[in-house]
Amino acid sequence: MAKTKVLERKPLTFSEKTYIPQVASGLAATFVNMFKKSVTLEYPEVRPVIPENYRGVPTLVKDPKGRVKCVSCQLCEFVCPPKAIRIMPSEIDGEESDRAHVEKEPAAFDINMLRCIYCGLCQEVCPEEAIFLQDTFSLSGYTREEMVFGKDKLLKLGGTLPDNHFKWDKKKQAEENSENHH
Amino acid sequence: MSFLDYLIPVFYALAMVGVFMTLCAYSVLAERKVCSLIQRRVGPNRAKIPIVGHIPIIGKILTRLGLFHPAADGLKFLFKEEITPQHVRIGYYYLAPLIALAPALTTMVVLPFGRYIDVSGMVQPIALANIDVGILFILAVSSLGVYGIVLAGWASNSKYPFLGAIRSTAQMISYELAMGLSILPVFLWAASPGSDYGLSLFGVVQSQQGLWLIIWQPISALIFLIAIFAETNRLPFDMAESETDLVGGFHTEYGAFKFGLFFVAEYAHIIMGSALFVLLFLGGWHFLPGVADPWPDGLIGILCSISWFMLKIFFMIFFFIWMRWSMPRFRYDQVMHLGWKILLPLAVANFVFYIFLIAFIDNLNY
Amino acid sequence: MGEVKEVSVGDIGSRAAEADPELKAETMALNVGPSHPSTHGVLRLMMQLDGDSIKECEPVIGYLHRGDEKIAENMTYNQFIPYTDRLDYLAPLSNNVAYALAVEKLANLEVPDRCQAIRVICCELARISSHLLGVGVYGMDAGSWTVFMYTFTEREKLYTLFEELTGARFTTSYTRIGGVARDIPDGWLGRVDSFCKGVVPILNQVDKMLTRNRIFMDRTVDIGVITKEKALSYGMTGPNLRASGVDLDLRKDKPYLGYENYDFEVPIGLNGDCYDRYLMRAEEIKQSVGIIRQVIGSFPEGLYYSEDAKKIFAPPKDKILTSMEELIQNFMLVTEGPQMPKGEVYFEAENPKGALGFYVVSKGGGVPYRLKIRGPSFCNLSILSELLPGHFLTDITVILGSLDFVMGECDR
Amino acid sequence: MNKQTVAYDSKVEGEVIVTRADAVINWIRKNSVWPMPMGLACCAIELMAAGGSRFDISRFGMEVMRFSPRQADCMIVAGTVTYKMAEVVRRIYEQMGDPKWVVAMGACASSGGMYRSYATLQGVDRVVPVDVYVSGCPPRPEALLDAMIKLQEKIKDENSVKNLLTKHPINKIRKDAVS
Amino acid sequence: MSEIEKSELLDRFAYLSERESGDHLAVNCPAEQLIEFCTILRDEFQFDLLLDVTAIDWDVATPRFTGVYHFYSTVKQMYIRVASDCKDNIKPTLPSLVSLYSAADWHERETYDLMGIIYEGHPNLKRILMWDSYPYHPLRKDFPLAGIETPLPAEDVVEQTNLKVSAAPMMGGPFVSSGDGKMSQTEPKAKDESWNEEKGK
Repeated sequence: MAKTKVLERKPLTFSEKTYIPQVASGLAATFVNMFKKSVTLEYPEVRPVIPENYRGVPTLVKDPKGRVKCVSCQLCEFVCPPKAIRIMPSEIDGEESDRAHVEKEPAAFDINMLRCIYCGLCQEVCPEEAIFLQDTFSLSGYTREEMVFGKDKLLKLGGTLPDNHFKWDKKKQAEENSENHH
Repeated sequence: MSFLDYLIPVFYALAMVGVFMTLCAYSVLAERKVCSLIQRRVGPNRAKIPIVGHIPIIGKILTRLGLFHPAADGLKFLFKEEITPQHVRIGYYYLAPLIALAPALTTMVVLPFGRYIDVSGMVQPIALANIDVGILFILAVSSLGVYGIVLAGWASNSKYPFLGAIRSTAQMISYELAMGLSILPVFLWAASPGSDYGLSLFGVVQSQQGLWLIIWQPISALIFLIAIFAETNRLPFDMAESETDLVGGFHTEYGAFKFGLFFVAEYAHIIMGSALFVLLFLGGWHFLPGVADPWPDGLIGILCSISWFMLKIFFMIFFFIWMRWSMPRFRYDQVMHLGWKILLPLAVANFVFYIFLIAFIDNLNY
Repeated sequence: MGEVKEVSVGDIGSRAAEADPELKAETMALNVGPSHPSTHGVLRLMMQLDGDSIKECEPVIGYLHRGDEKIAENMTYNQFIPYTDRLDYLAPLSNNVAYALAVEKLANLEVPDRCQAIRVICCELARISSHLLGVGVYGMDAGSWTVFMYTFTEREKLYTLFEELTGARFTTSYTRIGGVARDIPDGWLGRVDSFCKGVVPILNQVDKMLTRNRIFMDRTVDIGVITKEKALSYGMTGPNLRASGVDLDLRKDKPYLGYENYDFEVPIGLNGDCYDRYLMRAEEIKQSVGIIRQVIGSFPEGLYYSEDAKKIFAPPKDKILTSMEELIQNFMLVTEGPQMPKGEVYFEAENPKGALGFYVVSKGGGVPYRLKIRGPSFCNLSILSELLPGHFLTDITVILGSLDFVMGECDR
Repeated sequence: MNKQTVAYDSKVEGEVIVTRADAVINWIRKNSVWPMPMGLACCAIELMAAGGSRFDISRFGMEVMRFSPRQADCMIVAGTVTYKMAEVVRRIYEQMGDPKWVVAMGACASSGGMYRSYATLQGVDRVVPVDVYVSGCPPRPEALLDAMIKLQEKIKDENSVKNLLTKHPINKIRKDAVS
Repeated sequence: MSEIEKSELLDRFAYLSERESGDHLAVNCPAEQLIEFCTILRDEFQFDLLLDVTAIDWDVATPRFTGVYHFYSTVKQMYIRVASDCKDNIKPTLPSLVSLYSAADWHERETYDLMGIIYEGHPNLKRILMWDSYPYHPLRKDFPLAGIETPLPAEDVVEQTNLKVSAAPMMGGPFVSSGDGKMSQTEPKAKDESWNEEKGK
């Protein structure tokens, strides 16, 4: 059996029945608070402290060499619960030596910010660390259209993040090391 | 000359209405500011008038204090669409806010704001009309205010306002009794047999030179205070409005300027109530209990007495606000219970007690 | 209503009819909601009033029916996690946990101790957060805005904690099937601890303003009394049931997440009135604080996800980035969902509002065939049509406030 | 000839006065936006948070939440609008007096958000004209504050004087294909 | 404990059959005996809490609809799941438990609303979540998640806004998940170009 604790209540004493003691203590409780420092964050001037790994606006990032990291595998598009992401894959044209093994990049990459719920699943599933939820938390607009962010805007918002893995470079290196690989 | 005789009181009255309305607007601001203080917030502080607001330091302080917000709020009502719902009874619908506001402004006529010493050395009140039956006038007129609320509720032809109106009617009627009875001992005390003062408010104030009546008649003061809270529909007695169950109570169907009038009327009643309480129990413009008035003669003395009186009113307004943000709300039938079964007998008992006491004291003196 | 009714004092219409048969007793239909300050969301009450007292009441719900269950049938198990946030949106974390536990039960998966400990903290913080709002909003319903402001300020601190842990203030989406989204940040436990220290004084402040205040007590004592039998019959759970005197607490009765290891008491009310339900929430906050302290005191080391669940929990990110095998695993997990066996389970967790149940029917694969969500608020609200009649109109605010429901999980 | 027009041009002068009056009225309106909280779902809690002590929407003079639509200026639609609720939202909107504005707070209200389902209206802008859309699910209170500032900016540029006499120009509700 | 209960139940009631279950004690009970069985469950076996009433639509299978009940005993602290198949696939019916448990009221209304199962003997069987004139039962498998175009009841609002229930846009990405089978095999179902406002114009 569960260990229980019965909520007891005492009947009101006579003085409490006159309302006065509790009115006084209520007044006292509020009065004390009048002299405490306000807890308000004066927002537009004072910015809130956003913790690390905050799930803000999803953005596309470039690697330190300025390459778009997204390879349009469309995993994020698939996992996105509100289906806010839309990607048009396209083949990479030309022989870019630094992009070995990368066959695709997004021709268009739109995120409908009014659909987006900032759940972070896209970032979680991305195998290229190309999509990141930044600490921007406030987006608003006058029309729906302006709230659909295209690839350029997303890249601009995202900027460059330090790449810890250098996946492509490693792969390229591995390929150079052994021709059998692949 | 005679023309001027007419003009001065008119000018005086207009000035008072102006001051009074501004006071109402700023007590709304005070409400918002005190509430934010209590809740550890900042309160309105963003409205900035172009020129005044940009004066280096003063402008900033004024803005931070939110002094321009009441202006915006008040004027906004003017530029808002006057919606008239189709189902209302139009004549009464428009009449109601006026009726709600008018009594509060009218009672102001007999309020003494301070005192001056006239040429013959007599102390005279500063009031538009110093009538002998001031308190009767106030009781009579201010109870008309309830008609505004009733009319509003009825004319809206909608259920929430209707319920709100019914509640506030019953509540006001019940508390008026206790209120009337509670101040009888005050006048018994203030108007000694054969005095000229009668029911004049000025007389009550003058009688408190030595001792404030709140000390001498605490029960009366308490009953009167509670009754004022009820009469002004303030929390914990805001049955008429009770925002969480009746949405807006009697003024649910009112928007724009008409609502603005109700809004002002509520605060006008508070100011009136505060003024009355100060006059009756807190010694009016008298300095402190047991201390002779330190006001100098002449104009400065007049101003001092007025300011001191206003200061007390401000404190009372603050108290009203402070109560509102500290208390939960009564239930309607409990309000009735409190009014009829507790306050009324208590007021009667209190009255009887003071009758004997005062008779006893009077006998001692003779 | 042809039947003869006993005439009570509040029965103004019938009294009038009795006095003068010509005088017809009329009731007034009043519609409260769906957008009304006292209904906490989009509940609508259609009432017949006799004077100020309620004769009949018919709650109308469904204004927030968003089709969660249908959506669940079209989503992988992990994709549905954000939707569970929005069931009881006052305690998203514990919804996440309840859902994850239900699916893990289907998969017969045990999560490591550390993960369990994290989840317990989540659940209890969510309970505190929900009850803080419950108490605060209750104060607001009774007319005291300030209480609400004080408790909400306290909630803001909780939000900051949630934000550090999950990356979002509010819609946390924190658990995953087989673990949690990320490990706790450095120093977070310490901050939770200091929050726990600060929350009780706030309750004391609320105490001063409400608990023994006669105005408040008059409004709540013996109002909205739910008897034990009635509460059971209507399938009520959680604090509302316990306030009626039934000691049903799934954390004790059907321990999950290792609740059996923690020492806490289940508060029980005696009267089942609004006041009891208020006291209940205040007391539960204190108990939750105690639980959190115990978890922090014995916080286990280890992994925050179950490593062996290869087809359920995503591999670590750096492995996805570098190793082909994990990359494929990740792809499979995302596109096909965590692979579940065939079967059906029903799991209930003791959520702040009551027992949140998930009935998962799986035909195998990564998508539930049918997911039924048992929202505790749904059951708690169904009593309204029986509870409200006989009370005054003003009482609906306190009664609704004391039931502390959330339309999100009521309508789903 | 030219000099005369420079000296007095009723049209120009009139415009100046009108714009000044516009500025005054807009200032008034901008600083007294009383919201009608249309709290429907999760966003309502963040709306409360915005009204709470930490974010304190009262700094903008917006804490006067009027539950009666007749007294409100700006409807903040916070939460998922279902089809069942849509008509209620519209009715409440109609009860508001001009000028009135609508802020669609959060993904659900703006576009249907994550609820692409049979019961959910895909964006409240199909029922009421929306002035400002706020992204987020739910948006942080800061985002709501930003949106309210944006709304204030929008109010600042309105032709208020012209609209005083005629009806307030109501933005069209959206009728195109769903998105 | 639950083992004993299970054998006791199965032995005592011939009409019961054991139901496959991942967790609690679960039995199948024919619709005819449901009330009888539940009465005994409540009175003798002390299952005093009706937690949940729901139904499953098995789509093409027969019987198509299965009503599922979850009971809990606050005395014994155990669950039981009772499932009951509906005979008719077109007009599925089940007996109502409202007379036993008041909780069944709303639950059955909800199941009726979303699944279309008619509970015989329910005092007030009408829609609870959707509006009264809504023609479909959304949780059935043949009902699309996006919904089907339907008029709305409020005439005045419809007149002003031209609002009607229209199918929600589902084709956000290239994949659309579906109920059964692996999702990767069902993609890509369709590609809708109009989902994006910019592209839609």
